[in-house]
Amino acid sequence: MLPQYFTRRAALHALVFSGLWLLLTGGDFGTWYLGAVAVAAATVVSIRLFPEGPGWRWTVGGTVRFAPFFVRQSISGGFDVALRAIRPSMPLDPELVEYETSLENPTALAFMANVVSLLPGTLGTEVKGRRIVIHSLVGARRATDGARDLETRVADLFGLSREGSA
Amino acid sequence: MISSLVNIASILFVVAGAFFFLAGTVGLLRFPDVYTRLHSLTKADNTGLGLVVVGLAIQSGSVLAALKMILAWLFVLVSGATAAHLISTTALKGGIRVWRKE
Amino acid sequence: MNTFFTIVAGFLLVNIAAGLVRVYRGPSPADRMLSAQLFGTTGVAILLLLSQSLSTPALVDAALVLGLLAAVAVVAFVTRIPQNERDE
Amino acid sequence: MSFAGLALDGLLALSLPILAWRTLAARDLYRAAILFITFGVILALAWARLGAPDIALAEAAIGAGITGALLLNTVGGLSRRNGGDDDERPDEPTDRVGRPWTTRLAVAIPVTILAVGLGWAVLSLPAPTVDMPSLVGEAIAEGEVSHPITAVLLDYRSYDTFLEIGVLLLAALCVWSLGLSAVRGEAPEAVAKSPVLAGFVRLLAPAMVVSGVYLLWAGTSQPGGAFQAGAVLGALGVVMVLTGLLAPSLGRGSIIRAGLALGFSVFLLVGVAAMLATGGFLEYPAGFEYGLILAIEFFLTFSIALTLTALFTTVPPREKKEGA
Repeated sequence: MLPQYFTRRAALHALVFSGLWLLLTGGDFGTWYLGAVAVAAATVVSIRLFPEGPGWRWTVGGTVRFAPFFVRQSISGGFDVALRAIRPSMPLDPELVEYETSLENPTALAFMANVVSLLPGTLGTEVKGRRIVIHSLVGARRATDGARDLETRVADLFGLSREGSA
Repeated sequence: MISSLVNIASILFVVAGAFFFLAGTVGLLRFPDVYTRLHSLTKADNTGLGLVVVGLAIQSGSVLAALKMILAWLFVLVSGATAAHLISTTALKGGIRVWRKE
Repeated sequence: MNTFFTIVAGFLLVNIAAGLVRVYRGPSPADRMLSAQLFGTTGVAILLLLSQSLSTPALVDAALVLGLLAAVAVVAFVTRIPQNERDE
Repeated sequence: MSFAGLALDGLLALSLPILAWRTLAARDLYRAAILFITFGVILALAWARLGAPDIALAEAAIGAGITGALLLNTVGGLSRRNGGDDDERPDEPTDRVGRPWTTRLAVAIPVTILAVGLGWAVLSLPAPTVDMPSLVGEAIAEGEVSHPITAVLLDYRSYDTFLEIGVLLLAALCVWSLGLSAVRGEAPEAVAKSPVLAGFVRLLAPAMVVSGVYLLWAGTSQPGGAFQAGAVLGALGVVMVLTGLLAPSLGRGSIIRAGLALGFSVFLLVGVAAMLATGGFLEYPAGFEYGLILAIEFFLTFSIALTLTALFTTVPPREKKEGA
């Protein structure tokens, strides 16, 4: 079972890296001989560095649902911090909030910690186990609510069922 | 007609992007501690770069060239968020206190 | 149009110059590191603008490389520069 | 040239010497390293404005990326050696640099002579006696590749890259001979164990590999080439050493040594073989130029990346695999 899974994963990675190669070369198919070397090397590197299975699937539906949310939130995040910087009163009332996620997968956790930094008013700092320390400019309540919302969407994106997501 | 419309849209996007860069710099200079400054690093500048990329992408006239610029933005997005996380974790461990309102 | 892109590139360069005040003032090493990271992001934007205004597509590659390597210095910073453990 | 362009160039021309001066005069080495990274970014912009995108590309990869990591690494190593006493630790992570006037003078005299010499050279630049464009035209007619940049780069760049890889190799040998201790990442546990750092490397590593090979290919028809590609892949090696994914000794000693010498050796062998065939060093037989040069650049990229990583870790590889 395992070898089959391994090759499927490798094939998937190779497909993504081939896309990257074509994008970089401007869609030049005449470069296949070097492209093959690049894709093979990148696939070996990505599988060798992290031999353990991912434990998640990238879901198409989740991506379609996540992308508009991400764009909307990062623009409003930019606006929020820009206004805080430019307004003469400079409204800042920072506090540190610890948020415990139910995401166990390290990739999903890392993704979430990074995206938290792009949401309005929150910055993902230390990750302790499954707890993310959030530096919040919008108070503890809104930071926690935002993180909970994001957590659901990340679980959806990675095809994970959250344990105890009641 | 269409090209001048594209030009106007392009100018609007790039100017909006430049505004976010300005706000990011103002935040870098005005904000009171390293954590608040990281907020302006991750959000204002990435939004700014995204808008500049959109403004240039609609000018480029080639889908692949536009995608390549979006790829550059994605690289910056990932490295910016990662850098903010790493720097703030190190700062916390190094004992830099969080600034609070008096 | 190209003049407009050049003007914006110049404006972003002024932003970098102003940000240097933060490098000068600090106060912590982390402040200086994050300023350098910010200049990298701004540099990517300027290179993209210049690639359009000078019609040099290869500068997009330069922007790509700058974005790709921007965090390498940060990784070196967090793993190699000892942080002072201050008393709480 | 438009007024906006002139203003931008003026700003660049103004900020570069000021930044260079502040970098040299910085109060401590850490600040100097940060200013140097900024200097690299601005220098890349200046090359872009001067119409030299290939140098802008190299500067983005080397100046802002890998040299910054190299300098921060050195600063970290120095402050570890000096700041052993916890009470004596300064507020900044690095030692202050004392600069006695003798040192200043010893640096100032040759620098002034160099500056005057360069200024004189620029002012007394004669009209070009070698007609470069027609030479290039001839080379294109002779060579297989038609694009002018391709022809120039591939035919004339060979010597340049040949010397560069030689210099890098020598630098690595010099660093090894200093007997420094091995560089490894010493991040606080919260950083080293962070899933964000691991996820970043997971995402970054394959992207760097593909981009590196892309730059190598790009070098055949547009800015790019072995050196830029090697710098990107070398940066990947540096990140992997710092995050503990790669041991500082890099692997089995004999294999690493062979890998370091590979680029130089292949270059030399092909050059000599070409000399036997055509009578001139690095004069490739007609019809084989593109393939031969691409093959050479491929091995050069590998060796440059490996040499940069080896320079960074500072220890010679051991004969036996570490921990085996």
